Amino acid sequence: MSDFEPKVVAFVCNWCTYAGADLTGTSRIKYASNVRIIRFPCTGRIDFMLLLKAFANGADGIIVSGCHPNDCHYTSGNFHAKRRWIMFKELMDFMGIDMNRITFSWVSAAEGAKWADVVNTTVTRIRELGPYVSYKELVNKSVEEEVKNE
Amino acid sequence: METTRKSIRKQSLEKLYNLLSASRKVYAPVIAPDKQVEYKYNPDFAEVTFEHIRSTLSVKNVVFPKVENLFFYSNAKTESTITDIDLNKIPEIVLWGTHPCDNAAFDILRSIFSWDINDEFFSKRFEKLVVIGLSCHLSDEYCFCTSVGLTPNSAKGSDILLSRLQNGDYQAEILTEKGNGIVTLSPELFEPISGEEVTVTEVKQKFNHEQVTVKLASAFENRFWIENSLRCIGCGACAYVCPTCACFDIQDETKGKNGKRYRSWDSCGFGLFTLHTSGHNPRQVQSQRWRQRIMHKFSYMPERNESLGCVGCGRCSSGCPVDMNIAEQLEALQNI
Amino acid sequence: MNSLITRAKELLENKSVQVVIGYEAGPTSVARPAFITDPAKAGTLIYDERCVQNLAVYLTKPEVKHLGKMAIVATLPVMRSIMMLISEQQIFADSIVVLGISADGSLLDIADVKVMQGYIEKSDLGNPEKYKELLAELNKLSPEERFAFWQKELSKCIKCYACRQACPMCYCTRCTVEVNQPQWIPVQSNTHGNMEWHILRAMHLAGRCISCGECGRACPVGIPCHLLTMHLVDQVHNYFNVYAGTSEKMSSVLSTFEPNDKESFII
Amino acid sequence: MARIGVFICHCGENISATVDCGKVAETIGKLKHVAYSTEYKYMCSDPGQTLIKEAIKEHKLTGVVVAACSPRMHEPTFRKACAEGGLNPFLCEMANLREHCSWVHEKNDLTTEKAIDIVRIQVEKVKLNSALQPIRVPVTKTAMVIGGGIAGIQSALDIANTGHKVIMIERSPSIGGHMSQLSETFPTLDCSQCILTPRMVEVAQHPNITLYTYAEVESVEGFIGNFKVKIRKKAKSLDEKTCTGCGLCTTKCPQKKIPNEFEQGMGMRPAIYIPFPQAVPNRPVIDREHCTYYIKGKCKICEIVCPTKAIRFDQPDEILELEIGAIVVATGFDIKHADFFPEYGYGKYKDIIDGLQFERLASASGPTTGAILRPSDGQVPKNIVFIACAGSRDPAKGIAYCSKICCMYTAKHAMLYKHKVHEGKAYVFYMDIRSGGKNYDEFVRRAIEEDHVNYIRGRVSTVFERDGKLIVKGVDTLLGAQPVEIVADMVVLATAGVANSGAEDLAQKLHVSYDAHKFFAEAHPKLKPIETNTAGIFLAGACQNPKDIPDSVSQASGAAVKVAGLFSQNELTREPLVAVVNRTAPPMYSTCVGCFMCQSVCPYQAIEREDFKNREGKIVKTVAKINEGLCQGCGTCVALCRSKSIDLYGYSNNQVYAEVVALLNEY
Repeated sequence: MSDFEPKVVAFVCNWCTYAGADLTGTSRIKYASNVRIIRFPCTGRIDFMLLLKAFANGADGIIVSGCHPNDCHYTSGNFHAKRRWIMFKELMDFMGIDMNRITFSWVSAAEGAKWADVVNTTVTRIRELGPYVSYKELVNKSVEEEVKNE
Repeated sequence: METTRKSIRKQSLEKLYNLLSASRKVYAPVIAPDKQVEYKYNPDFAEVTFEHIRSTLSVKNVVFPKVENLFFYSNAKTESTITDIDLNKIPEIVLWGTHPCDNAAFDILRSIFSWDINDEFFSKRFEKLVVIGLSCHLSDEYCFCTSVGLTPNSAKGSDILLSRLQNGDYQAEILTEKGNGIVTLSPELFEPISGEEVTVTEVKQKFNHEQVTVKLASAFENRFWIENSLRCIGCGACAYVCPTCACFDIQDETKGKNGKRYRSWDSCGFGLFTLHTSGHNPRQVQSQRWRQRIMHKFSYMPERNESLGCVGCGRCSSGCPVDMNIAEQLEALQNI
Repeated sequence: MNSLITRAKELLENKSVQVVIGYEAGPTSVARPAFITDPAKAGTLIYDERCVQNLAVYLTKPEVKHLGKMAIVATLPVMRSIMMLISEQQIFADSIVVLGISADGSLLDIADVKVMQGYIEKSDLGNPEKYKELLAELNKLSPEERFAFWQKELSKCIKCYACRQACPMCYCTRCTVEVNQPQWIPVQSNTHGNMEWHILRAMHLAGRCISCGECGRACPVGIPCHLLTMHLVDQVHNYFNVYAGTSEKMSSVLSTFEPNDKESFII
Repeated sequence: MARIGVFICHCGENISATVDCGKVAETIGKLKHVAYSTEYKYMCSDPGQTLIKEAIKEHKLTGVVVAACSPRMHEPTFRKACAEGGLNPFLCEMANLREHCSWVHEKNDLTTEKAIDIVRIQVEKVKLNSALQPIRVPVTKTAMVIGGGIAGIQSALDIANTGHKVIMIERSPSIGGHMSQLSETFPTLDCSQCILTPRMVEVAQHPNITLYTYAEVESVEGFIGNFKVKIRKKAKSLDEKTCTGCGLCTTKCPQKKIPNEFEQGMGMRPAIYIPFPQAVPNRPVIDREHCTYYIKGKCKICEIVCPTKAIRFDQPDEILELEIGAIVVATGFDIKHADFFPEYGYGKYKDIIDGLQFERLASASGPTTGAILRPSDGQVPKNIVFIACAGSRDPAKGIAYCSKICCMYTAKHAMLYKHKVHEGKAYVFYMDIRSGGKNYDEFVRRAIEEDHVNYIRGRVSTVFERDGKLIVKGVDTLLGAQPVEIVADMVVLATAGVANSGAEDLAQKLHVSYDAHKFFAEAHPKLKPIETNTAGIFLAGACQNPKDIPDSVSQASGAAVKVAGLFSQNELTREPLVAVVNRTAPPMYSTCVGCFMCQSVCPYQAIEREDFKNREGKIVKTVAKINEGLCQGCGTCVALCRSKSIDLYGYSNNQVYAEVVALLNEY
């Protein structure tokens, strides 16, 4: 598995984590290049379905990150997001979907170093876990079902 | 071809099954751990049930899969390439132990899929299908084949029809060349008929479908539809379990530069089914959708396809979460 | 159920309501929802253990609403559904007469929403006993076993959406699955897409499910999809100490928050 | 068909040193719908921007992606450049190749691959961007200040002095607030009324200020720049224009035994009264609850004695409807009273009083004309105990917060006592002394060192009466929790500052949030301490949390600047990145089903109801509608909406979905 490069998608809010990742850049802190950031105005905007879509389209890991509680640019978007993730995580666990592949974090605009750390820890963990084979198999199995009669 | 009657012992049936299963895709009913009767490809003969009244889902998927890819495409910078499905790859399928109602449904589906243009996907699958039917020695309160012109041992749609004999062996009616082809695989398994009586269940006739069709011609505006569909919750279960419902939806699914066009089952019970882009919906409420379902099967199809759109299997009623009983309603319609 | 029939008849006769939503016997062994508009037909109403459908699903159905003011035979799950529907502004408390049915099958005197609230609060609001065991069994499995379990179950799904249609809380006139810009849920039925649908459904019912189990019962292919929403019922109670459908003013768990909501997985 | 232009910036060498920009431009150029793809050393330079503008025209671009630094840096620059090039600025997106890629990764193929992905997802996004126009909202340049205490007064005067109209409403008969009750103020010990009264008069006389006293907010609708406010002017039972304020009626009123609110119940007033001599407006009101005429139906002595015949017994409440552009909430605070401290015997023993009552005792205009006398017998107390943190910082009492002003006023009270009763002994029980503020700590030191106030660090457990004396039992924690017992003549409780009565009700009318203690909540605890989460509504003074006078006045001026800033334009221009609830043809009108759960998640009350009626005028459907003036574009409602009926411009469902799918699939 040495040539395995995990695909990690990061869903981040504009005001804290995106800015924090900017700070990582201006501070020239190096981190794993496996992550791709998708910008949202607020963690409250992040639809849980997008996380599923990321796995469905081949992501091996996911990062969701926004403002610390009480620091939301919109006052409460992250609080709503927090409840959403609590429910989502419990449901995913119940269905046997691997929550070790999703990192939820709060990274503020001042935490450039934390962002690098969150990415590196996640990428390292996903490297250890390997590609998300069982989910990919689930998606492929669905394709097989379609062609079963061909 | 002229029908021939043979007798086949229980043990010979197993031999025949194993012979077929070794060389072909055989689709046969089994009883799942949750007691649902489902069809599986090539299960062990020991698993195959001869004692079921009806499977949860019909077997129409062998000719009309719940999802069928129509073609694949790939988008380059300026042009797209389309890859067709190779219909010759469609395998021969032997349907095993399906009841006369389900077998009669294939002809109805054929009349739909070849009504104006010939649907090549359906036709190819139908061409590759061999049906070894099984007459019903069991039935329940939902069965009404006798009301739609069939019987528990109708041979319609079967290539070979098995019927249980009183001694536990089976009578085999060889009805078509396809059926004959099966017999020739191992003719010694088929013995001359012994004179034993076949065991066939009795299904009470609940309505006269011809009279229903006549009544429906003038029943479009009747209060009946509203009054009798209030409890319908508008799920698609009846259409999806139905052996003759043939509506489908066509979708494109693109991921990156690649994609495919497929069709999948649809149901006239859904509100979205007739929703126009403008926002207008000609079948705005559930009573109109329920009326459509019955009208289509018992009025429009007799007129257009010269056949009923129903085989009396009773799945739509037994599977309905709110007990919409189609036979009961047709009986009532006959008397309005 | 003479008291129920008498009450229904009375309500229809004095024109307090135009329709009584209840249960009646059909030609087979199962009971079915009934809509009584004629006092003379009130006698067909029944209530026994066969009466399982959550009738609250009809309170938002246009054709039923069209009949006029409604009375509804309401067991605990139905009453809780009514509370949810009021709190989500789908029905008005004063447009419905509740013919409450107690756990032992007798007719309750539910004069208004306050009384109903009182009755609900006194009742056991957790998941029904018969499902608790199944939930516990699933929770005991390893994640891989659970993944396999749900894959097997959800491969059966035919996307008939009976689970959705049977649920009184799935009253949207347009469901997410009917959105194609973007196509959130694939139209076709395949195991993966089916799983996405059931996750979506469970998430949309998080904090709103009142544990009636109708989704699972309605499923024609026998998927125990009610366990998904019921698992979240347990979780909502664990984390936020609430049960849905206990007050007409309640807002759901996912549309509210407390600053000190506890979790342990966000770093 | 979309025609996207992609401009890869080298940022000198900041990007090109680690990312193979040429390869990125080439790869992106091969994508479907990309009409033009190029690279350049500095995209933000003039020639760089010109390159974009010209390419827009030359290649008829329908969207632009500038792959350079963070959008948080240069998005406005490039959007402006696109606008100048003839493309709607909202059809421009940035791909962050510098902060998120070149600066954080080593030079290698993976880094270039990542750069390609970053650009790719923006290409997919921009294809789905909509051409948007800025939202313009007209502004009504009249402010409303709710509350006539020092914060409201300061705010009103500051706004009025910028030339804008101000409506001030005050629920009591006079403005002045708690400050008018104070004797002297810390840390300078200047007379409170002496500095306040001129401001009160200025409010009354200011040509830009309309003052409504004895009035309350009835309802507030609308949004920033466009509030529609109804206020209830309670009947004063008198014609203010005819009344000269001579006060004859107040002296003749037979009902004289009503506890005087201004004196904190330490004096009495008649039923027709002017709250205090310096009241503004200086006109009486009839307290209908206690007036003999309103109770028994006869009396009318005031009407008989009034020289100008100004009394109007049948005057109704009046509802005024006002168009308001901005609101300053300055409704102040209250203090905990009586029954909250059974252990201290307040309410049971007359000589235990609260801080505000002490202010009245110490005030030259108070019931004792400034002499410190025991309420029970009018004697000068020889020993006086002040208990700080009475209720505050006491989670067991439900008040975990520090009331902030008590340390200072307790020091002041002790000092005032010592100044008036030189031989007396003053004790202060305290938890910590919190005297942060200019000249504050010096003030407390003065009380201890110069005026010899005896500070004891510890809490009082109980106060009870023995032989006509108050026994105060506590501990001295600086002496190892040694029990202390002081025989006092009088005890003053520095009771906790709490939200004013009716604060919750008002917050709900204004749609602003409030905290667990019913204090109004600021929009951001650090960066938006004056704003509320409802645009156009600002906070001043102790309605947010207990504050002293300088803090209240500073915040009041800050609020005034916010209002003046808003009023400096005729129209508000806002970025159109707001949510929108879809509309469809009848009979559906919208796919929204009207559950209004979005209303509950919206931090800005931006979600309104829209009714659709049929031809008979009957409401057939009610759905959500976004008020573009209020929406800030967080999108929390979008993710919550089950029927996907809400979307967000700039981050639409289609866009974010396309980004995810494009990112992870073959291109």
